[in-house]
Amino acid sequence: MDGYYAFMLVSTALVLMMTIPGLALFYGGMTRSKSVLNMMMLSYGAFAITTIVFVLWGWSEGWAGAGNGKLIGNPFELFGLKGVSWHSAADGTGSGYVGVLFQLTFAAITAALISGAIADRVKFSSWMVFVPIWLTICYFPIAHNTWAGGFVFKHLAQQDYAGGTVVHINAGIAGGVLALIIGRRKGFAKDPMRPHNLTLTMLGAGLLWFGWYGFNVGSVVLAGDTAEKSTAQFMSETGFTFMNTTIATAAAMLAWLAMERILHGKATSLGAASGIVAGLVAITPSCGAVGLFGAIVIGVVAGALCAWAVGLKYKFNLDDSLDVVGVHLVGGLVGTLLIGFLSTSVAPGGVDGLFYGGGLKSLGDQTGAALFTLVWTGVGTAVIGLAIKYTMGWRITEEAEVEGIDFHEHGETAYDLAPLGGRLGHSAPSGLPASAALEGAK
Amino acid sequence: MDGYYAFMLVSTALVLMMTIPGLALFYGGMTRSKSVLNMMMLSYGAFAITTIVFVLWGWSEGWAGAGNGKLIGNPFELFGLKGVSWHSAADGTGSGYVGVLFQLTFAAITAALISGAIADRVKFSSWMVFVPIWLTICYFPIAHNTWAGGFVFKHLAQQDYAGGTVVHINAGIAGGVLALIIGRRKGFAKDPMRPHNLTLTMLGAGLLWFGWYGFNVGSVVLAGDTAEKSTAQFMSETGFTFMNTTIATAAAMLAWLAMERILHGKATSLGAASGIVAGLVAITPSCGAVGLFGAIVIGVVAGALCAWAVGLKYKFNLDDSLDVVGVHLVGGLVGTLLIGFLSTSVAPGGVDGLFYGGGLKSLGDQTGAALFTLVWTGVGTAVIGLAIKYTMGWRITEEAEVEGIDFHEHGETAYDLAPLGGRLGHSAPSGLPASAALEGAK
Amino acid sequence: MDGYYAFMLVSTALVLMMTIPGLALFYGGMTRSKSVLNMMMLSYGAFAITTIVFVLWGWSEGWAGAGNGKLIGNPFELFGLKGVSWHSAADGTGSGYVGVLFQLTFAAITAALISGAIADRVKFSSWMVFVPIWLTICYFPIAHNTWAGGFVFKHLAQQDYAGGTVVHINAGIAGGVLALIIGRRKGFAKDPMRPHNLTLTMLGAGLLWFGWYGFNVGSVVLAGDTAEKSTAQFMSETGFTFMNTTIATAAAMLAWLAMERILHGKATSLGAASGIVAGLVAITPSCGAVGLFGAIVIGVVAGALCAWAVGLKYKFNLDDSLDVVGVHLVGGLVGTLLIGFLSTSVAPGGVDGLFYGGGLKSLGDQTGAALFTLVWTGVGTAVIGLAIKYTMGWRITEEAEVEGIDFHEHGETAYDLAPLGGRLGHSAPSGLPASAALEGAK
Amino acid sequence: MKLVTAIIKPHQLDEVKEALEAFGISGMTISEASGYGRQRGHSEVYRGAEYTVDFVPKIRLEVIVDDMDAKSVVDVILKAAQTGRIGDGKIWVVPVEDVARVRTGERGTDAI
Amino acid sequence: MKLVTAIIKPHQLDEVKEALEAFGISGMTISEASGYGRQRGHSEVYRGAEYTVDFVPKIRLEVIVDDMDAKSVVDVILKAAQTGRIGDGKIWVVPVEDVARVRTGERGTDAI
Amino acid sequence: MKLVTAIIKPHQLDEVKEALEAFGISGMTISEASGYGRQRGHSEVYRGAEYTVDFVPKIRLEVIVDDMDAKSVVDVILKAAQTGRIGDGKIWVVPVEDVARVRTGERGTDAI
Ligand SMILES: Nc1ncnc2c1ncn2[C@@H]1O[C@H](COP(=O)(O)OP(=O)(O)O)[C@@H](O)[C@H]1O
Ligand SMILES: Nc1ncnc2c1ncn2[C@@H]1O[C@H](COP(=O)(O)OP(=O)(O)O)[C@@H](O)[C@H]1O
Ligand SMILES: Nc1ncnc2c1ncn2[C@@H]1O[C@H](COP(=O)(O)OP(=O)(O)O)[C@@H](O)[C@H]1O
Repeated sequence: MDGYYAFMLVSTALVLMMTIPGLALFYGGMTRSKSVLNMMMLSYGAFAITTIVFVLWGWSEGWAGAGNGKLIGNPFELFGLKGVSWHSAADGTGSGYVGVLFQLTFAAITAALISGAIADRVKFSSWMVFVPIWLTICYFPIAHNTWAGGFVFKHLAQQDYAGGTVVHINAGIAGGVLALIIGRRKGFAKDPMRPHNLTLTMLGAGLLWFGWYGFNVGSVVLAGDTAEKSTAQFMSETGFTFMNTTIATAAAMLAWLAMERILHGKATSLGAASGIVAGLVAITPSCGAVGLFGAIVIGVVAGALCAWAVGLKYKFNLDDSLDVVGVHLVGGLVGTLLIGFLSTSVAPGGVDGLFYGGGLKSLGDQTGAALFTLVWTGVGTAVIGLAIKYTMGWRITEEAEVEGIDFHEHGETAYDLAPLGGRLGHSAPSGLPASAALEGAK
Repeated sequence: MDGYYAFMLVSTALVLMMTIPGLALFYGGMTRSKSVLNMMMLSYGAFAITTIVFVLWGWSEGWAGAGNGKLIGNPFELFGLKGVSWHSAADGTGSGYVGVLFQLTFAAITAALISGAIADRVKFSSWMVFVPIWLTICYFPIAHNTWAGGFVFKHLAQQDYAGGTVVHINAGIAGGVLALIIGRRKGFAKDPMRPHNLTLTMLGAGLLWFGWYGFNVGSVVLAGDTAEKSTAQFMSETGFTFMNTTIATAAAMLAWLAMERILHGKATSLGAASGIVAGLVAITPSCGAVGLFGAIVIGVVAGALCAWAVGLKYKFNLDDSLDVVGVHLVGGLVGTLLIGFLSTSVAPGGVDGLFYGGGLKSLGDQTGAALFTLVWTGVGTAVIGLAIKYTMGWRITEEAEVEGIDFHEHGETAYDLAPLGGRLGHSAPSGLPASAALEGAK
Repeated sequence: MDGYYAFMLVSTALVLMMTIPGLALFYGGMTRSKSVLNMMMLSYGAFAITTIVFVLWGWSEGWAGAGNGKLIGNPFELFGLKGVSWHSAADGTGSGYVGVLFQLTFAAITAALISGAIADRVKFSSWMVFVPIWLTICYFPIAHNTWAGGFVFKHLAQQDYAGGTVVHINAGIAGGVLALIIGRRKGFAKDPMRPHNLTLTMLGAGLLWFGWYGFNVGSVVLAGDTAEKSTAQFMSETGFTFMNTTIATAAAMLAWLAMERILHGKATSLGAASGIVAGLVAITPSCGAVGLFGAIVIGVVAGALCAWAVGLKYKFNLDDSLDVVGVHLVGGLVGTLLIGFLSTSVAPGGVDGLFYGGGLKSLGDQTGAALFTLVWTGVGTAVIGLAIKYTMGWRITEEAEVEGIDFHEHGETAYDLAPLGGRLGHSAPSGLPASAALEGAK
Repeated sequence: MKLVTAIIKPHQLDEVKEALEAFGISGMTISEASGYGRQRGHSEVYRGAEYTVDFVPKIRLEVIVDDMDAKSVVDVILKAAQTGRIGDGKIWVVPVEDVARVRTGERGTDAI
Repeated sequence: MKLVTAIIKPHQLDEVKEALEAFGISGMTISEASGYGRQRGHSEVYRGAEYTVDFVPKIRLEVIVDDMDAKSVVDVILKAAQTGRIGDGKIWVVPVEDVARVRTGERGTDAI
Repeated sequence: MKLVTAIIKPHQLDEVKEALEAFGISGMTISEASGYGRQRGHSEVYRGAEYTVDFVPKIRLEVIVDDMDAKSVVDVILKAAQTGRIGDGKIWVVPVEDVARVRTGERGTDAI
């Protein structure tokens, strides 16, 4: 089983790469040029702080007392990983340092995902305070409930192969709630705030897709009681999840492009990048639950629905800046709920959904788990968000927002492509914000 | 053998990464800034549509009835992967979902490679129609003939370790024929059409090199009859192909740079990136056939010859925009044919070429296989290309071409780096095309 | 053990990816837009030339006669890899082609690292001459002394898990010495020379972090005498090094950001990227020597100290352009020396440092090894640097430097983002240098 | 005819444009510029090195107007561009001897 | 001496340059500009949000000419820049009181 | 009042700016421009295809000055911008009829 183990090492590195630099680029390219560095910093910062928190109490809070049927694990039981074997077990039960690290990268990207909803306007310090608290109150409990045999799983036995509820619905609802609490950017829905560098977004989406094989396929948990059985399970289950991940993503991309063509007349590259992510999100919980046909359906529904959903924020006047709700919440729900219909006992999950004669049980379990996540994290995030709002505050000044958060929060501007090396204010593409720092925009 | 299996999972993800985002960046950086998104979309779109086609009938058409000595497999035999075990076999025979997926990524990148020849001027819809038809008529048959014991292999037993004929000669000739049928861009050989962002091209070339280890090294097919023998073969053969791939690529890069210095006085970064790809292309068929010395020779010849060959298109007045012929066809031929001379029985291929006392047999086999591919795909592509030309048509309007295909086909422009966030037409680097949409360029 | 072997294949590819494109992007983004291609070419060129040298005599000079207690191996013993089995041994002793390739990628990145100290001003040809000589005189001997049971290791038995002395102190001192010999760029410490594209630097840092898991975790050398023991060692040791690498890097990034906030008021993205690299550098030698607590301390010290050290070059008036001394020398020393304090026998290294009751022995060994590297490579680099200076010369002309090394040395400019496709000199962001080629800057 | 050139803060562009439209001006040409004046630039710190930007981004706006409109146009721009803060910019008026509209070939006042 | 300033469509630049050369003009200065006029901008859609660009890219060309050449130069540009489609641009002529060539220090007509 | 416009080499900007400051000029506006003249452009080679840049990057500098300062300002710029090499640039002076400072609304000489 050292092959399985080697794959876990690679998978863990891949999931890290999804956040750093994958997600940072995907998000960064979508912001305006005056905000790209801050956007990337929210991902990088989230990863770093999550690492510390996870090792101290996160692993313990999420995974201590696995199977205890409780809402959380005891954060002190394995504090600082004491008692966790670094002689990683080869049986794939998730114990050992590599198991911890694999989970760590999931927590980090979930936190980073949220940042897309609140682009361009929050203090870096507030973000760095928010992340550890949010993980503690919202992430580790949901992970415990879903993956460590906690309360919800005990009662619902929902299927969430790689994080439909834990990662995507979780980040999606948190993003939506935070965007509501933190408020809209100056100029939202009035000024154009179009992506400043779509090649970065395309690159980011590509790296996300690549890394997602670590995310989904690496999420296999061996249950075989002999080495032979474990090996067999490793081979068959990963083939399955790899196939579903690939085909759903391709289908979602095509569906998003088709939907765009219908709605706006043209299929865009931002749509392709978004469709990729929507498909990956939706197949995350379901890649071990459905067959080929199910995967295609999930991809198509996710791509088309998300393509439509991202327009809603203008209706609700909610500045979910980079569509965390529209892509991760909606996509996560699609994947989580469609399991109830499309799950098949042929797949590794072994459960038949409504369409495969399994009745309503699976749909109920999935819906329950989704609701639990929505409520728990919705409330939790609201509490944290409001607490920060009324203490240290979330927003940079309006002037700083107009001038550019990169310069204001980080003292930098991303690009200096001009012949004179940015010595003219204007030749620094983001020079404006910088200068405005002194002049004060209107 | 779960180690071999883990490596196949990673290799498959790596080859996906070669197209998305590797090739897309490599090509995208070489286009003008008004075309980069479209260029990337041709790769992303090709990958998505190939996924669907491959799972439906591609695998079956290429691999059903392996060893049958026919020109194609029966596309309906394994339609929709029915009958393909997702309990992937550990014996490496290529069956099982992972074998399918690995091959899927090869088909996708081959289609995507073609797009470089027809940059900046074709309708996205025509491309999305072309790809599945081309795969069906040209790719799956060549793959069957070469890798699944089809007609050609039965008679010639050519060596093509990872796709010299199937991928590179195939894409190269298809690109050349399509460029001829579709015609030149307005301003070809008159207007400068220089790369708009060489950092993207360098990044793309780097990712291609990285991913190519999945491509070449992952192409090992285990034939050992016991687990021990399979393991031994896995270890020795991959060490060999990894070494050859590395050294030929380095040699080709240096040779291209030297050639440039001789021809034009300066060694360029575009030359380095191109040399890398030329070397990788040439070592693709041969990495299992030659030894260290052979790999260096192949690298040097490929680098130098391709560096010279990319200039020919101006002589022939053929707008092979990003040199698919000059790099993939020429490089693919170099690698395929030099096997006839440099192949050694010490290598995994086990065949001696002309220089190693094996006589002309190998050279004959290699030449025959190359010719077969050139003719088959040359004719096939011409038929498809002309059929599309006279039905839905290939070209965007001349105005749209001048204005920029990104805006015209996708309603987007790649960059908005200006202080005012692109509100001045001109500060959007690609603003011109956009505006021209209304004014109509001369 | 084919899992271990599969991991080595992937690790080797990952370390290649660290240089191409990782380091090239990290460095390239920090230069001015008129120098980015040259900066990337120094990395790409270094990799290509190292490949040839390594296969010819590098491996032999470094690893032939392992354990002989001498200063170097015999460069002719295994010349051209003759006698090296391509049937890579599965016991992980480093023999076999994959062992060679893994080491090859280390030599290449070490050479490439040096280039950051001499950005924007050296002839590409001089660099391509320097690299093979430097490897021969400075790299292979240090590698032999440290990793192949050479003279130093025999007497000091220092711990250097993945290259604190061999890679980072080595490249750091070489960079410092070269910068001194080659001299300052025109305008150093007077003209602003700020990073031209921080998204590239962030991307590069992200890819470096990702690839570093190949670098550090892949550096496991199996010593288990049975397959079971080897497997157990593989699993436990890699879990350890993976954990330490992750946590030290996160800690270093946070420490750098904190230090910046204290020193300059703002935490920058360049700081985050730099902190990541500083942490990775410091944990490189120590990832197998310390525990969780030690890793955090090493990360914090490296991040904070390097953040401060990068400012020193202005004091010493040394144009170490991209801070190779400040990050790699200082970070390498932090990691190497702190082992003397923080090493614990619980870790794979099995040695107790000062804080764990091991007395001064470890500190002495580490200090000795560091000093040896500093002196050996300091002197060696000075000799090579001066020899080149007084023969072929290092510097491009001052005019060319002002005008831009990309155009001068490579005949290219990196970006052409303008509507008119760079037909106006100024709309090519790097047009200035180009034009100046004819006008001669003052 | 006169050529009115105004150097304004980038963020005032929208207001100035709207004010001119309201006044009845139907065409104008703008470009990016950098200003140097009482308003100073700013500095950024990269790895301990301070980097100063002397010049401040501005928008340069040009309008060709009838002789009689020149004064009012200056007033309109003045009003719309003013924030009262340092760096608000400058306006100047230059005599124009001939004007042509390229599309039609019209000359003089008709061409404005 | 006169300063002829022309706002033209970017794609006409080559023709205008060649026409001026043919006329005997040996020097000129151009810059990027954005125009606002009868010709409207365009809009792009990103994830359902429409984004409008008001201004249209133009080239701003300046030539210093002898008094007597001014009229002909305007004609030359007019002809070369005309496509007949909306947005072709504008030309204006301004009096110049002094000219200097920096390299030589020449003044006046010699400096053109 | 006069408007002095100078087209200079980008690398002379610092010297010109300092010379103007030394002379007592406290404000100016610059922008990027491209020049065409005796100095020719350059060419780059990409995969065997030659690519020619006709235009050479320049800085365009504008200063509004008092009538009496115009001549001296031209001299100051001339001196600071001169390298003696081809492509040094051009300076011209145009009469200005009105000037306004946007922040204060001042008009005429006070507004300079
Ligand atoms: N003499 C001048 N000639 C040309 N432009 C000027 C002149 N003085 C000021 N400017 C322009 O006006 C802008 C604002 O001037 P500044 O002195 O900063 O502010 P204020 O006019 O509000 O005191 C400058 O950035 C510059 O672009
Ligand atoms: N009054 C004006 N002052 C300055 N520039 C103008 C003026 N009117 C038009 N322009 C310039 O001329 C360009 C073309 O004008 P437009 O009204 O769009 O087309 P046309 O002149 O063909 O009717 C504009 O984009 C603008 O740059
Ligand atoms: N007639 C002109 N009108 C406007 N600008 C001009 C004119 N002649 C020259 N220039 C500007 O002056 C610059 C320098 O001119 P050039 O002929 O290259 O060198 P020199 O003046 O040193 O002989 C040109 O690049 C251009 O920007």
